Amino acid sequence: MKSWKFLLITGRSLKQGQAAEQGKFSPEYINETTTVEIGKEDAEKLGLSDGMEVKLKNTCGEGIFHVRISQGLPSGILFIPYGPSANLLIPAETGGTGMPGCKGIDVELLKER
Amino acid sequence: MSGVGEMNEILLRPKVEFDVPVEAEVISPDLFAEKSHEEIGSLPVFLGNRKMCLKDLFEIEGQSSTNIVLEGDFSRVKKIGYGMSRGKIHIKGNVGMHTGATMKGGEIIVEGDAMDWLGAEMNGGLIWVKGSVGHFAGASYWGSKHGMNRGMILIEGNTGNEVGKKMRRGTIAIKGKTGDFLGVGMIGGTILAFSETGERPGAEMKRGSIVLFLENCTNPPPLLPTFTYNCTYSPTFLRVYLKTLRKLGFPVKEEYISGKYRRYNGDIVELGKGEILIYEP
Amino acid sequence: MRIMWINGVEIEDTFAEAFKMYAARIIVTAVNRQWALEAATKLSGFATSIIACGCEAGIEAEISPEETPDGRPGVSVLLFTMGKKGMEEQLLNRIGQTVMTCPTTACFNGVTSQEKVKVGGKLRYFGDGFQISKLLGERRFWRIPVMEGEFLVEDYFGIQPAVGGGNFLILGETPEQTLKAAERAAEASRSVKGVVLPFPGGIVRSGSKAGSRYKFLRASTNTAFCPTIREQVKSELPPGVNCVLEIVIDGLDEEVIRQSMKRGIEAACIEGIKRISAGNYGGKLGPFHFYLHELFKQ
Amino acid sequence: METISATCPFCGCLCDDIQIVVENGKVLEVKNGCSISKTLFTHHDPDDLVPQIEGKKASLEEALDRAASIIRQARFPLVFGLSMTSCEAQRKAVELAEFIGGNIDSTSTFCHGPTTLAMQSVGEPTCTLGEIKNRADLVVFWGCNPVEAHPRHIARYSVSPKGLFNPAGRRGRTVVTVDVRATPTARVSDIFLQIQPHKDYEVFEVLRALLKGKDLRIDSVGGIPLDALKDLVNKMKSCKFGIILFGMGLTMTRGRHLNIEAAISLVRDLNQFTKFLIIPMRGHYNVTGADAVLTWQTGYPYALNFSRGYPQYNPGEFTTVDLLRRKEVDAALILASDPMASLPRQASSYLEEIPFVVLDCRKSYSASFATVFIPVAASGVSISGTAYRMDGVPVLLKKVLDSPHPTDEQVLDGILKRLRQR
Amino acid sequence: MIRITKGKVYDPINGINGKELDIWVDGGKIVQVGDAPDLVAERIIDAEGCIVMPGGIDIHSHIAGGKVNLGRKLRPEDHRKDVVPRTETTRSGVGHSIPSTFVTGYRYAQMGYTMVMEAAMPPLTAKHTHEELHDIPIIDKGSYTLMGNNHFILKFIEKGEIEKVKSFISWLLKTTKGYTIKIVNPCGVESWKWGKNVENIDQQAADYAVTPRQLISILSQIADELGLPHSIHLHCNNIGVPGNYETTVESMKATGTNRVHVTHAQFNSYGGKGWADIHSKAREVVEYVNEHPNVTFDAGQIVFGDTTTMTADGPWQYRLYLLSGNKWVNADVEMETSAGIVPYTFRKKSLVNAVQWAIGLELMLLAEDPWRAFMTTDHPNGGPFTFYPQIIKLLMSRAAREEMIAQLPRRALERISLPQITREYSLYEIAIITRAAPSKLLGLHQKGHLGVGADADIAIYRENPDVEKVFSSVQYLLKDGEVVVENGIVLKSTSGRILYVDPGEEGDIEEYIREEFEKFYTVTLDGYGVPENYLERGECVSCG
Repeated sequence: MKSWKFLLITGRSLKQGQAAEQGKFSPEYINETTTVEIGKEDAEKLGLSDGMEVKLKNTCGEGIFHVRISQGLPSGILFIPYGPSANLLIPAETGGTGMPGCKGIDVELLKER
Repeated sequence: MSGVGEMNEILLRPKVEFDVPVEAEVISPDLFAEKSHEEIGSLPVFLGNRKMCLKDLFEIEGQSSTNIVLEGDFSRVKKIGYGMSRGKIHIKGNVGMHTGATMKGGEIIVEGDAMDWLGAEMNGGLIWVKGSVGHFAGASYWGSKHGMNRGMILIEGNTGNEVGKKMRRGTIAIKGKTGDFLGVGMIGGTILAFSETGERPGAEMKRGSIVLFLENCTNPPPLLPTFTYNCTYSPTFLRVYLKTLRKLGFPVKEEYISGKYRRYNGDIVELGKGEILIYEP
Repeated sequence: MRIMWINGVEIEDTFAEAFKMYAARIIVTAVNRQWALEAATKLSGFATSIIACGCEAGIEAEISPEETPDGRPGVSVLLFTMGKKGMEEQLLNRIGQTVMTCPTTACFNGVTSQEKVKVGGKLRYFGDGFQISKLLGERRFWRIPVMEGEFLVEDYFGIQPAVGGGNFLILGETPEQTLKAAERAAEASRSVKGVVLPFPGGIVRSGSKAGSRYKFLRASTNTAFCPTIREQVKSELPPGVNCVLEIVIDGLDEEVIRQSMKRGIEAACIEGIKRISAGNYGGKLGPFHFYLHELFKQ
Repeated sequence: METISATCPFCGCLCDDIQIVVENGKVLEVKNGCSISKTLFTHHDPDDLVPQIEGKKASLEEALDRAASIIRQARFPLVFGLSMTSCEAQRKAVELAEFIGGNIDSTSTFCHGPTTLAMQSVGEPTCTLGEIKNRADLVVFWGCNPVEAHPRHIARYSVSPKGLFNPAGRRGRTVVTVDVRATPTARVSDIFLQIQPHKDYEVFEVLRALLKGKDLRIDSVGGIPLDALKDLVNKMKSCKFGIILFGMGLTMTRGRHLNIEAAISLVRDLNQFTKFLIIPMRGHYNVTGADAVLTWQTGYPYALNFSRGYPQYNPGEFTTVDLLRRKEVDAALILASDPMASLPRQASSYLEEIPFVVLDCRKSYSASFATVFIPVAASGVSISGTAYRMDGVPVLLKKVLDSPHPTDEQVLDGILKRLRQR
Repeated sequence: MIRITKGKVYDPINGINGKELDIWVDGGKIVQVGDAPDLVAERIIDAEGCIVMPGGIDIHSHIAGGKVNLGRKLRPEDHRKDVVPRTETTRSGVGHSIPSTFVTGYRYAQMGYTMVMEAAMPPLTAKHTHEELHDIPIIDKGSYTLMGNNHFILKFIEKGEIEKVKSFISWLLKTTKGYTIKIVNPCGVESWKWGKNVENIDQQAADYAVTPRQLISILSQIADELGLPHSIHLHCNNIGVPGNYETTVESMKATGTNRVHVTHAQFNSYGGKGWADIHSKAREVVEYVNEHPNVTFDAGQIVFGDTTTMTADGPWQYRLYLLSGNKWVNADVEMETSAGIVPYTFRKKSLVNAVQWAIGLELMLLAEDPWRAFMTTDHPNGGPFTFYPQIIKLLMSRAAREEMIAQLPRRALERISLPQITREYSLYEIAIITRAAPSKLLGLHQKGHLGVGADADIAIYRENPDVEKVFSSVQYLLKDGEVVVENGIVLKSTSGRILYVDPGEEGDIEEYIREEFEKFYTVTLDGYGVPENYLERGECVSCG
C-alpha cells in the first residue's frame, strides 16, 4: 500500500463544537471527528476526493478517516477536528509541561482501496 | 567511587515495587549523619498520600554515615538528596524526579537514568549520571528567576528539553543528545553538549556559554535567526573547562581541547551577551 | 667561636636577615614555551628590589602542558611585595601590561590561599563591557576580548606570607673566580621550588647596608664588603679578598629559603673563594635569621 | 411561555445576553446565541441519564458509596476536569482533593496551561475584552480560530463592534491572522500571514529583534517574508491600541509555553512604543474559573498535589496527561470533562486500568467507561452559579431548565461527607 | 457567657489604658465590663500576664480579587517557600506575600486582627472580589470600590452633571457591595489605557476634559454628602515618583474641608528631582495633615525583603517593571480601571529603599494625632501584613529603629530625619492606630472597642519584653464572642461579615445609563453587580 508523509494538525471546528452538544454518540459528532481535511492540491496529487476513506498512522496508533477537501490547507498538512479519533494519533509526551503536542504531528497517510 | 560493603555507609533497597510516587527528601547525607539505624528508619516519607517511615518502604543497612548507597529501582522515588550540603549518594539504578534539586554540596552518582528536574536550582556540589535524564536538569522551577546557581552536572546519556533553563552559574556537560531549548533563558554558566541537540538552543539567553560539539550529527538544527556569527577561534577558557572535565574522568576527545570553534552571540532579543560556540572539525 | 669549612671555604658564623613579604604565584601559559617565557620574563622584569621596583619577582619554573590549567606550556612567576595593596597594584599593572599584551597568553593564579587580591576582576574593565565572566567550581575567570582573540585571566590571585631577602655573600680572590662561584650558586639556589632570585642572573654586586650619610637615602653601599675602600672603613673582608658577590633569595617560606641557601652555598664553595658570609642588620629589621652554620647541621 | 435571560455555558466568551424562550420545560428559541449555543440549549435532555456502577444502573446513594470507597482506598488519586462547571462546584472539588490528599488538575492542562507557565516567567500585559471593543485599532489573531471556536468573539468583542473610542467598528481596525491554515478567521482578516507549522517561536523572535531595531540577515522566517514581518512590526508600533489574541496554535506546538513567553515578551516590549496587550482565547466556558478558584484557595492554578497535606504545584509532574502516561495515579474522579474523548489515547487508555468516577451532565465517552457514573445537572442550564470569562470577568450562570439530577457540588459534597464519616 | 479576667485592658475609645478589668461576653457581644457579681460565666479565660485589646482592624490591604489572584498565579516561587498544611480545623494553602484566601484569614486572626478592608475592587470584577472574601475565614471584611477613572463619573463631571455623579456613586456602591469610594491615580489610569499618564493634578485625562483636582474635589464632596461612613480613600497621582510630595499636598488641598484619607502616604512623600537625589518629605506631608482635621492617612510602610507589588495604578506598575526588570502583569478593566503587578525586593543596601523605609516611620512618628494615622504596609506592596508586629516594634522602640538605621547606607542618613526622632509609641497609642482609630475612620460603632454592646472581637496577647513577639501571635482571639484562636492555633474556621453601604440616593440612574452601558461594556447591566447571595454574612452599614 502506498503511503505519504504529512504533518497533522488537530483543532476545533464549528461542526465539532456543535455536534458535541448534540451528543458525543450522535452521528454528527462521530462523522465530524473522523473527518480528515486535506488541501486541494494534495488531494488531486493523491487522487483523493470528498468522502473517500484513508488510514492515518504513526507511532502512537492509527485510525480510519474520511476525506474532506479544504481550501485553506497548505500542501503537506492535514487537519482533523478534536475528538477521540484524532487522539489515537497524538503522542502523550508533554516535554515536561503537561501539554501534549496536538499540532504538527508526523503521520503517514495510507489510501484504502 | 565507593563500592557496597565499604565501611561506614548506609545501604537502602526498596522493599516493594512502588506503584505510586514516593517523596523521600529525607534520603540525604545531612539527615543520615549522626543518626542511629533506628532513627534513620523512622524518618518520614510519603508513599502517595500515606505518611510512612523510611523503614516501611526500604531495607536499611548501616547507620550514622554521610555515605549513602541506593540499590534497586528508585525511579518513582522523588527528591533524593534534595537540598543536601555534603556527603555522597550513590544510586545503583534509576532514580526519580528532583534528584539533587537545590543541593548545596556533596556528590550524587546515578548509575542508571534520572527523571525530570535533576539538580534543579542547585547551588553547589556534583551530580554525575551515567544514564539519561529527563527534562529541566539544572533548570529553574516554574516562576523562579534563576535555575542552577553553582555546581556541576555531568550526564553521560541523553537529556530532555530545557536543560539548564535560566541557569546563572555552574557547569553542565552532556555526552549524549539533548532536547529542545538547551539553556533557554540562561543568565550565565556553561553548558557543553557533545552530541546532537534539539531545536532553539540558547533561546532568550542573556549571558552564558553553550558549547555544541555536534558529534555524529549529520543534520544540526539551524540556530535561531537572533544569533549572529562573530569569528572562528580557539577559546582558552574552553581548554580549562575541558581539561577539568577530563581530570574528573568525564570523556573528552583530545581534538576538542585544541580545536577551533565558531562563535555566535545572542540572543539579541534579550541582552545578546550569551554565546553559542560550535566545534569545527 | 666555632669555625666551619666546606670544601676549604670558611663559612662565617653569621646569619642572613630576611623580611616578611607577601608572595603571589602567577602561571602564564601560551601557545608554546617561547611565548610563555616571553611574557613571564617581561612580567618579572625590573623587579629586583622592593626599594625601587615596587616588587621583587622572578621566574620560578617552567610548567609542562599536563600541569597547566589550560593544557598549554606555562611558566610560573613568583612576585613579592611588602603589602597587600602593593601586590594588587603590581599584579594589575604588570599582568595588564606584560601578559595581556603578549600574543596567545593566559594568566592563572598559582596559590591557594584565603587571602587574595582582585586582578582579573579589575583588568576586566579593559573589555569595555564585553568581558565575560566564567565561574568554574570556586574559580572565576575573565575573558577579555582583544584584537587577537581573548585574554583569559583569573579573577583573584591568592597571596601568602613569604620571606624576602634570604642571602649569602661570596667572598673571592678574583672577580673571575667569584663570578664563577656565584653563577654556580645562583643555579643551585634556583633549583628549589618556591624561590626566586630577583636580581640579574640571580646575583647582586651592589649589596647594601641600612642607612646612609645622606638623609634622603634609606640604604647605601655595603661599605664593609667593598674591596676598593677596604682601608677607609671598618672592613669585614679577610685578606686576599678582591671581589664580593651576593645571592639574594625570596621564597614562599623559611624552609625553601633555607634549602636554597644551603644548595647555593655548597655550590659556591670552589677554589678561589675565601669565605661565605651573609647580610644582616644586626637582627633589628627582619624577623627571619638564617644562621649559616645551622643550614648544614643534621 | 416565558423568556429567560441566560449565559451560554459553552466557550470562554460566556455571552450573557442570551434570551431563551421556554415552554413547559422545553426550549423553543435561543435568541442572540451562536449556532453552538442554540444546539446546547435545545439539545439538553438529561432525563435518560441514571447513575451507573460498572455499567449497571444504580441508585445515587449506591453510586456515592462506591465513589467514596474508591477514593478512600486510593493513595495517589486524581481529581480532573472542572472547566465545565461553576466555581461553586470547583471550590468543592478543591476541598475534596485536599481532604483526600490527591492530585487536582483542570483542563488547563491541555489548553492554556502553557500560557500560565509563560505568565509565571514573564508576566502578562492584558485587559478585559471591552478594552478591545472600545479601543483596539489593531487586532492580531495568532494560532486561534474564533470563527469556529468562539463563534461570537469577533462580532461581540474583537472585530466588528463599535466602541467608545472606536466609533467606526470594523472599519476602524486592522485585523491580522497568523495561522498555519487559512481558517475562516483568516478569511475575515485584512492580512493573513501563513506560517509553517512549529515556526511561531522563530517568528516572534524575529519580530522582537525587528522591534529592537536589529538587522537580520535573512529573507524570510517560518515561511513568512521578512518584509511582511517588518510591515507587521511597523503596524504594531504605530497603532494606538493593539491586541494579540492567541490559542492552541501556540500552546500545543513545539515550544509550547516558550511560544507564549515570546509572544508576551513581544507585547511587553511594544509598550515602549504604544499600548499593546494580549489575551489567551480560553476554550471551555469556566476553565478560567477553575484557574481562579484553585489559585485563590491554594496559590496555584492547576497541576496540584496534596499528598503532603499542603499544595504542591508542578506542571509536568502533577499534570493529568503525565500522571496517566506514567501510570502513577491509582484512582480518578472526573467532573465536567471527557478525557477519554479529549486526551491522547496513549494517556487516557490508562484510565481503563484503574477505578474511576465520572460526574457529567451528559453521556460522554468517559462516562461509558467509568467504574461509577453519576449524572449531574448542567451548570448554566439547570443550575445558576459563577463562571469566569476568558478575560477573568466573572459572569453569572443562570438556571433555565429544571433538572432531575443533583449538582456537581452536591455530589462532591456527598462523597466528602462519606469520606469524613469513618 | 465568657469572662475574660485579670488581663490588662487597652481600650482607647473608652479611655482604658492598661487597667485590669473583667470583660463579659455573650451572644457575640460584650455584655459587661468590670465586676459583675450577678453574671455567671461558662468559661473563664484567665488573662493574667496578658494584654487585652479589641480585635485589630486593617483599613487597607489587598487580600482578594482579580488582581490579587493574578499576583498569586504569577508567583509559584513565592508560595513554595511558605506552605501551610491542612489540619483538622483548617484548610491548607500558601503564605508569604500573597497568601491564599484561607491562610489570609488564619494569619490575620493569629495576629489578633478581626477585620480587614480590601483596598481596591474594580466594579466589573466585584463578584470575584466577593467570591474570594467568602473564602477568607474568621475576619470581617469590606471592599473599596474603584471609581477614580470610571467612564460615567468622568463623563458626568466633564458635562458638569454633579448630581448624576452622586447618584451613580450611590448606585455603584450598592451594586458592587462596596464600602467606600476608592480613587487611584485619578485620570492617570484612564490615560494609561493609551499607555499614558497624568503628571500633575491639573492635567486632564486622555479622553475627558477632567482633571484629578476636579475629580478629587467632587468625589470628596459627594462622600460627605452621601454620609458614607468612611471618607474617599485616595491613592494620589504620581505615586513612587521623586518630588511627588507636592502632588500629595495639592491633592489634600483639593478636598477643602471634606474628609479625605490619603493611603500608603509613604509612597507619596518623596522629595528630589530623580532617584539620585530622592529624600524624605514626610515632614511636609505630615504638617499638612497635622493642621487639617479632615485629613487622615496610612503609612504604607515598607519591609525589607521580597514582596509582590500590586495596585490599580497601571502606569506606576509599568514604571516599576522598567525599573526592576521583573515580570510584569497589567490588567486593564474596561470603562473603569486597571491593575498592575510586579514582584519587588526591598533591599537595605539600596539607597532609595532605605529612604522609603524611613519615610513610612517618619510619617507615623511625626503625626501628632494618632487617631488620624494608621499603620499599614499596603499589603503586599510595602511588605506582607505578617510583618505588622515588626513595625509595631519599630514604632515603640527607638533602639530598634537605631539598630535598623545602622544597617542602612550612610548616604541615606542625610536624606531622612528618622534618626533624630525620639518619639516612642505607647501600647495605648498602638491600640489607637490599629483598633480604635480604624473603627472610627470606618464609621463603625460596634467595633474597635470593648464597651458594652460592642462586637466581641477581642485579642488577648501574652506580655513579653519583645513587643514583636507579643503581636506576632495571640494567646486567645475571640471573634463574635467565640474563641477561634488559642495559643496561636486556629481552632475554628468561622465566617466573618461582609460590610457594605447602600446610600440610597441612586434615583433612576441605572435606567439612565442602561443603553450606554450595554453599548460599551461587554456584559449586560443586569449581570454587572454582586447579587445578595454572594454575601454569606452581609451587613449593610448605614450612611448619614
